[in-house]
Amino acid sequence: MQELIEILEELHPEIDFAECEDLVDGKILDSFDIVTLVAEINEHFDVAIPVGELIPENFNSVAALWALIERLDEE
Amino acid sequence: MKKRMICVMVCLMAAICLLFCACGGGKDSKEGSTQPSAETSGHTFVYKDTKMVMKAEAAPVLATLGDAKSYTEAASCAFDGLDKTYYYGSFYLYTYPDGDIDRINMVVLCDDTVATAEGISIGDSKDKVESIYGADSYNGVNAYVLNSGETSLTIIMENDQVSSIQYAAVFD
Amino acid sequence: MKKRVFPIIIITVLITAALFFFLQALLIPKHMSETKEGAMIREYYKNAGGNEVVFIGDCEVYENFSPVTMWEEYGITSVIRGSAQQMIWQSYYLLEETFKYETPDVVVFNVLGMLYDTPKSIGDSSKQEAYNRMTLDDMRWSKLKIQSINASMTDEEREKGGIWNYIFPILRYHDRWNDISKEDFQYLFHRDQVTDNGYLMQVGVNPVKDEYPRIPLVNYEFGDTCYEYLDKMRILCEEHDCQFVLVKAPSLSPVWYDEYEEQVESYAEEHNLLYFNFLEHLDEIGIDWNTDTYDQGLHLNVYGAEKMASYFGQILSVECGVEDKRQDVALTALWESKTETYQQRKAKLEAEKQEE
Amino acid sequence: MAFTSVNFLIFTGILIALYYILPHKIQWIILLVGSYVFYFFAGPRYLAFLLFTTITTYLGILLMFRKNHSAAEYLQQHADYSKAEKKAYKAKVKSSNRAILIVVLVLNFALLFFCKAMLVEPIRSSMQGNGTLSFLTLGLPMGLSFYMFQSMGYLIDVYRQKAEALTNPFKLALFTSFFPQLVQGPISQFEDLKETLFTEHSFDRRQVAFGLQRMLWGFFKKMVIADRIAVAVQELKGSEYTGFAFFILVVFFAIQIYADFSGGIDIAIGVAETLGIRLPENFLRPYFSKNVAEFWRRWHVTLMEWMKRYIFYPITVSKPMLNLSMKAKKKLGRFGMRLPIYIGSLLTWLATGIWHGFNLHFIVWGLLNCFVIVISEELTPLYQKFHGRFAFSNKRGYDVWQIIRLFILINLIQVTDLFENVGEYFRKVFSLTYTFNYHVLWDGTMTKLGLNTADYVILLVGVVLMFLVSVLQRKGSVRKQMQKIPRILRYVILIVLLFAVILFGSYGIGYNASAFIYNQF
Repeated sequence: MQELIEILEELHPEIDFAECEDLVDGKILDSFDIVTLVAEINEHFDVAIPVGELIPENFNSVAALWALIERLDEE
Repeated sequence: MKKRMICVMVCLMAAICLLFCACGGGKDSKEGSTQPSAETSGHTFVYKDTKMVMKAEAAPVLATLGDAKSYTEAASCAFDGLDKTYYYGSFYLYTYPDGDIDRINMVVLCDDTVATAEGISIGDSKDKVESIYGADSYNGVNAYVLNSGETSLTIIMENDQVSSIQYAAVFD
Repeated sequence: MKKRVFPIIIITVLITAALFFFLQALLIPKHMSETKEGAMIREYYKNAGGNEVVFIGDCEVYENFSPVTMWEEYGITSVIRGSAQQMIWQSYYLLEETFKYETPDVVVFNVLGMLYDTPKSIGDSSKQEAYNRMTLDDMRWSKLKIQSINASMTDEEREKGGIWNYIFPILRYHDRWNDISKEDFQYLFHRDQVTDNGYLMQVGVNPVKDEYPRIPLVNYEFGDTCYEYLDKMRILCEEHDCQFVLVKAPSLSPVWYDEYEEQVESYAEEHNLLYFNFLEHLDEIGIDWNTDTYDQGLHLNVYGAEKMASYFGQILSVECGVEDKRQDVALTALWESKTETYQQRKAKLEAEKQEE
Repeated sequence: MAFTSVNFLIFTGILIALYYILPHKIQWIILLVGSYVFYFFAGPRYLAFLLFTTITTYLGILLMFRKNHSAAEYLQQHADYSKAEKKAYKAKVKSSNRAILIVVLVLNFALLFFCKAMLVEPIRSSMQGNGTLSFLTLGLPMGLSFYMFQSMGYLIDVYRQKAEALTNPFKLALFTSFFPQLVQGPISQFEDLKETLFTEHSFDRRQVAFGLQRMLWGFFKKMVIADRIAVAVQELKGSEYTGFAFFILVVFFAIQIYADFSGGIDIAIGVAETLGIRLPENFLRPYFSKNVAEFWRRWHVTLMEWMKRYIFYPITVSKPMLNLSMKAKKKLGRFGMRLPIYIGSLLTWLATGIWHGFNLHFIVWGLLNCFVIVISEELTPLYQKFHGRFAFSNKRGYDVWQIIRLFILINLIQVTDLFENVGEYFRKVFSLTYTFNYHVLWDGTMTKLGLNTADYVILLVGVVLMFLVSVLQRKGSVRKQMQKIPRILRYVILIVLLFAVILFGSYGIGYNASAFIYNQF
């Protein structure tokens, strides 16, 4: 999870990701960021996030995103 | 801060718009003030180098044609402006009012001293008309009707001879 | 608290409606100082009832026959239901409406209407729309008005709002907010009388100068629609036990071709109708084109219209048997006041002309 | 039946009455019938297109639903399967679903493609040559691209198992045809719309009032502002207007398209609201954006969202792209890693351009947008440095500058819409740099555009009003804010707005435009 936060902080150094819960709805992450994230996650965790999972609920907080990664890793 | 921004924007827009208004004192422009040209108006009657293009402003044409042999005018019920008819011996020129100016509405040839640009005049034979304008334009009863651009050219036949040639503006 | 809301809403709706109709009344053109032709249809309802003769048609009736003169000379009570560029279907619906208000002995129809077969016949669609409004706006609401509107609308009218423009004239005239004048306030809820029983008086003189050209036409035949409505008018008159008379007013333009004349004559013959072409009787009537027209022979002025009334009144009383009503006390009183108004109007217009 | 017609108002009135009077259980059926009646008035022959999309979508969804259902049962029966076996089975199901999806998508987009292509002259005339295609060559069926996008989005969501599958064909028919959004959107997502579309609604006076108010505001924007300024825009398109006159065109066009499009959307959302149905917002005060990317998150939101979900994401996170990203990163660093994003953006903008029409100028429009977004994205680090160094750039005044800059930039791009001749467009843009004819403002040119002084005054008031409403919107719903002012005052405002639309709206048979008698005296 720490690794994930580091990836995020590289994108937006000014945000406190551990606290924030509206990353998408609050317009912090735009679509470019999300695609970059998917690529980074693919590289770091070897998890391919399917396009159907690119919905705000999965990206609004670090916890949600981490849960998604773990779930996909399970499958 | 917010208020100031709003003020700035409002003032800016007000200034722009006021500029528009301040100079907007003139009268409305008339639509359709563009002059139709001979190229786009189809068949055109030419008399001694004067082109009579349908819907074109009549004043310059009338000036070059000089005094008419006779003149009549007709008002339509309730409307201002007059439909005018000028007779020049070998043809009639009709105008219609469009705001403050008159425009050419119709030209009717009356004798064989004048001819269409393609060379048809009153008294010519059916064969000659068809050789120039084709048989397709025959309306099946008594006339050849050619529509092109703003003009319709009507050649009325009587006993297989041309009895009348009329150029008229086309309105939709 | 909750209970109070609904009365407020209802009051608001009422105020809005009142405002709507007030603005509508304000924006409708009044036709009082200009284009008086637009006020004529409304005026009929004041003159309705008790007329022996009803004229139907366009400017060739409302400019060429003076009902007051016919009363003065023959005791004939008549009214003109004319309007500018009245299309033949409009004439028909006006006639049908007229029979709701009175039972005339004779209906006179001017046959110029036979030339215009569709709303497109007069060419300029915006002009046609303006004419439609002048004929239709002030007709009272009935099935007939709706039918007349449906028959009359131009393509543009149908596209842009259709009949709603007539039901709520504000939809048509809303753009006039910038042209509102004193007249619009002055005549919010009433109108002045602009005609004398449908006759629109003109006192100007503008003599005929040259002959109107008779250029050959491709087609002289009246359209099917025109025949259809002419038939309907004829049958309607039959049903109401009323004589249907055709006339051609003495107007030099639009040119009346022999081919037109033949068609009307054969129609009249076929249906046993009286038909008078006054163009053929100019000398008998006494029309002098130097003094009796205000627009070079298109329409007669009041002097011509009086001659015309005097000539036609004779025909109506002799050939059509229209009664002299001058024995009727009530009618006499009514028509005497009409005559007075007429004479005053004539004097006033003549005085105005003198000043010019 | 256009939104701005008496017929539409009457239609809506009757529908609302029936909707609340008849049993609430059948409300959605009333909407379905109403929607088809509405579409029937647009042209009966176009119903075939709507039915085609509805039926193909329905079949696709039904087949996928059945497949998933039987797959779930199968897996339950074979609970002893190993993880790998389950995975293989699921993949099999998925690929068969994918086949269904592709068939339906291809069928529908082929139709859309064909219809759009038919609007382009050379293609149309060459196809019409044999004279058999007259049925399809009568112009684009009303709202085709909107309802098709909405249905296809839903279909894809079902495939992705992110939306519930509707098995009732009539409910699906309502979803694809719901009349307020049929003409020009907004494009709804099924999961949002189903919350209110199929549920029962009892009459709520305030909700209906809110809906009507929103409609009124939409009518005002569309009829008083957009339709009025349209005359001048049409005139200013002419080739003789260059330089500053072109700049005026850009500003006027900006006003026109915003007032027109967002006004239409206000009407659509308002009508839905009177029925208790919530449609998504399509415009979020777009002209207050500070950069192009932000603008496109606030303008025609639902279309851009659709493009993102169903075109941009699938391209950028596809396996080949992720691989490309990894490889390129090694060679080109940060830029390389972002390569898929740029490819995705380019394709998405091309698709958006083509969606608007098969014309070069729409493609240019898409490319310009893409170009500006990518450039500013690449320059972001530079901007951040700039803001760090210069404190003034973080002040309010600088925000205003950014907003004005964006307004001009974006509308320079938007105005391509008016010029089918792309060369003409660029000629005019470049004339801005060398033709300084500011005198058009006072030499009488402005009054020759078909607008008179009174029109300009109305436009001024209208635009200021639009601006103020947008400012108020930052604090939430304007209508809710209006609830706080005294009732009487509120009613007066609404009545004034109503009569402003009736009197000052540009509708009907033009009193000015026609040669009606009163003008001639």
